[in-house]
Amino acid sequence: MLRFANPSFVLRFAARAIPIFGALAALLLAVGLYLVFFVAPADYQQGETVRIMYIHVPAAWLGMFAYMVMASAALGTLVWRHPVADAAQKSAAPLGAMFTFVCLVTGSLWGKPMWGTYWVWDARLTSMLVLLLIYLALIALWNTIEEPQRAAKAAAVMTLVGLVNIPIIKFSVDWWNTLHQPASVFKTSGPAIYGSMLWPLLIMAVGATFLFLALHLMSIRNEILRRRLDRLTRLAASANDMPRTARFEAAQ
Amino acid sequence: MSHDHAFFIALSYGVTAIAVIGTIAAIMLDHRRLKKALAAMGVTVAARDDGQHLD
Amino acid sequence: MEAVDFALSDGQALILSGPNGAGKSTLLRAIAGLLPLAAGRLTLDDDSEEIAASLHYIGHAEGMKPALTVRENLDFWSSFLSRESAAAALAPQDALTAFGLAHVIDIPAGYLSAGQKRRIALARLLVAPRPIWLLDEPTTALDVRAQAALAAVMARHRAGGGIVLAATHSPVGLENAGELKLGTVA
Amino acid sequence: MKSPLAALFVREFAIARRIGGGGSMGVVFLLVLVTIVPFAIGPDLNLLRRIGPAILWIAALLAMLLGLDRLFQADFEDGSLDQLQLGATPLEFVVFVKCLAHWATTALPLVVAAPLFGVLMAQEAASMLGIGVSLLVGTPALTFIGAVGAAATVSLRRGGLLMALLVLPLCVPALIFGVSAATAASGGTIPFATPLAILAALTLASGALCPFAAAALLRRLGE
Repeated sequence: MLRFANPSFVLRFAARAIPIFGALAALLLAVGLYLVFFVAPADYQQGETVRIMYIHVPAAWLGMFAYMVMASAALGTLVWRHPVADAAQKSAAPLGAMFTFVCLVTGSLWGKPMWGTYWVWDARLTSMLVLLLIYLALIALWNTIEEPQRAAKAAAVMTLVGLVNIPIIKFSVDWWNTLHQPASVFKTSGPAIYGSMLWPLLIMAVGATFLFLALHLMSIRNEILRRRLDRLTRLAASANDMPRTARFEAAQ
Repeated sequence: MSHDHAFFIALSYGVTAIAVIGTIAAIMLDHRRLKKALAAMGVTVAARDDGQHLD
Repeated sequence: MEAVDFALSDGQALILSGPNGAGKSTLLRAIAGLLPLAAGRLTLDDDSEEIAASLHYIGHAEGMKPALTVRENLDFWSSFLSRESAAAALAPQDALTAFGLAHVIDIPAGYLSAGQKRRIALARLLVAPRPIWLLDEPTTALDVRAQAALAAVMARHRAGGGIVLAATHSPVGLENAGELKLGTVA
Repeated sequence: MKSPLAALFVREFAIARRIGGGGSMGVVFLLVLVTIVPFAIGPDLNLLRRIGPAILWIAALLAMLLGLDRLFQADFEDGSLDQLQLGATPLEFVVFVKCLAHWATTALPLVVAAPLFGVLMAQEAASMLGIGVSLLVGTPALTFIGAVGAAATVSLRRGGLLMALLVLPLCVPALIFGVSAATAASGGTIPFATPLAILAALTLASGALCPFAAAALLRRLGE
């Protein structure tokens, strides 16, 4: 496991793993989409819009999966303090935010035909909205603290504090929802999932997971390069007699 | 497939596609820019910097 | 601060010396127009230009934005402080070369050491030229080579008819300069 | 060679974009405020629809104040403020351009985001448009008034809270006419144009007067 602490090893591993994950993601998503549109039955109650479930649910899972990845990277930062964990943590946040955002938008569009409006403060969607806020706050934290080590440590602690709070938030939002809404008109826990619907959903979910892993590795690679560029720029600045002028557009 | 159902399905998949492709593009552009900046500083990207591997 | 009186003509220099807290910085800031003058007058005999237009004040803080690159900082100050009447302004590249810092021009100012930031603040003198220089502790954080560069720049400025007022308590490399000792009244 | 004020605008814009992700911090803050209101009030859509414009306006006002206390503080700390006073351009114009740059980087994203967040408050398209237009017209007033507060508290170590206390009462007129314009957009007795016109007047007046007050506060700031 320690070999992963070496950025150069990670760069080489990423160079091999990214194409594989990317290809797997593309293949699975293609098969999944085919199944979703040509094989899976419409729902007797909702009709065709149930097909939105096949991206809404995987996006929700990925939103939470990304947080778990970020939290474990946060542990890596706090316990082993190696920079690849910082990179993994920092690059997981935007991806998690993207999947959570997709989950919210597709959830809102899926609900529109039934609710009549784009947004009802439904318990699960509201919890995902709070998760998105946590992601955006962590991204803002990364953008504000310039010094990499300090930013990583602050984000790590906040991520773990967030991890502890997510179940509490989920519970309190559910309680808040039932408190104000005696019987929710239509529980969007989704229709009962039959075998014929389950397979496309699982394929889409696994495909999305590989997509996340590929994007995550690509982002980690970028973070390693960014930190290396940052270090070389500082070296170039302090070395008084630089052979070549160092060109550096703000890569932040 | 009643008309508005198709609209919402298309919109959902459209937004998802834009978000995913946008993210992929952003990451790849960032990668290209970083490699260009590193190259400008005379460092090959895959250069093994064993010296400070725990940068 | 007790009565202070001095006159300077082209090419001359004056060193304000004295212990810390003797009012060196206060006097410089008052001359620069950053502090109100309790009493007394500040006159410029060539009255074609009002005083503020012919002064360039370099204080302790160097006025550089860490997020911007050195070039962007200097470009901004040359545009903001530029005077049509002033002598030809140097490009950031040349101004930095005079202080041996040409290689940091495209690096964010936040990446630089205190000594380098000091030299970039001084480079502003060349990017936005003004006849009279007011320098507050110009040699802080400068190594010997940088101090020599500063001395050369000041000498060239005075040779061109410029005036230098430096508040400092360490030697600053100004030959045959007048000295105004500011001491607290016994 | 750019004119001094153009150079200043470009510099302020570049700094805002590079640190803290430009206006995105304000937009996220707006989203947080809009999200927590229903948690307090309850998810009743009819209630939220009625108070939507008010909540969005208050959230935008607070988001604007968020970035304002650093308007002059950063320049004060790194010595730029001294040089800004010694340039050829009067300090009043410098303050005006800094306010413009802050408005462009902080308020414009809010003007775009607030109507979209109206979805969370069950707002109709007309009401969203009303909110957007009223914010577009009203936020400059908030920036100019806030600049005076920022100038007053520039040398204080933690002046942000004090600045908000100073500025919020002065922003009440803009808030009143802003919210009434936003609510008038989705029907109601008051025509949309009337409060909007008064709001525009507030913006123009504050744009003309506040730079002088702020400049007076900043000029000859004793060490």
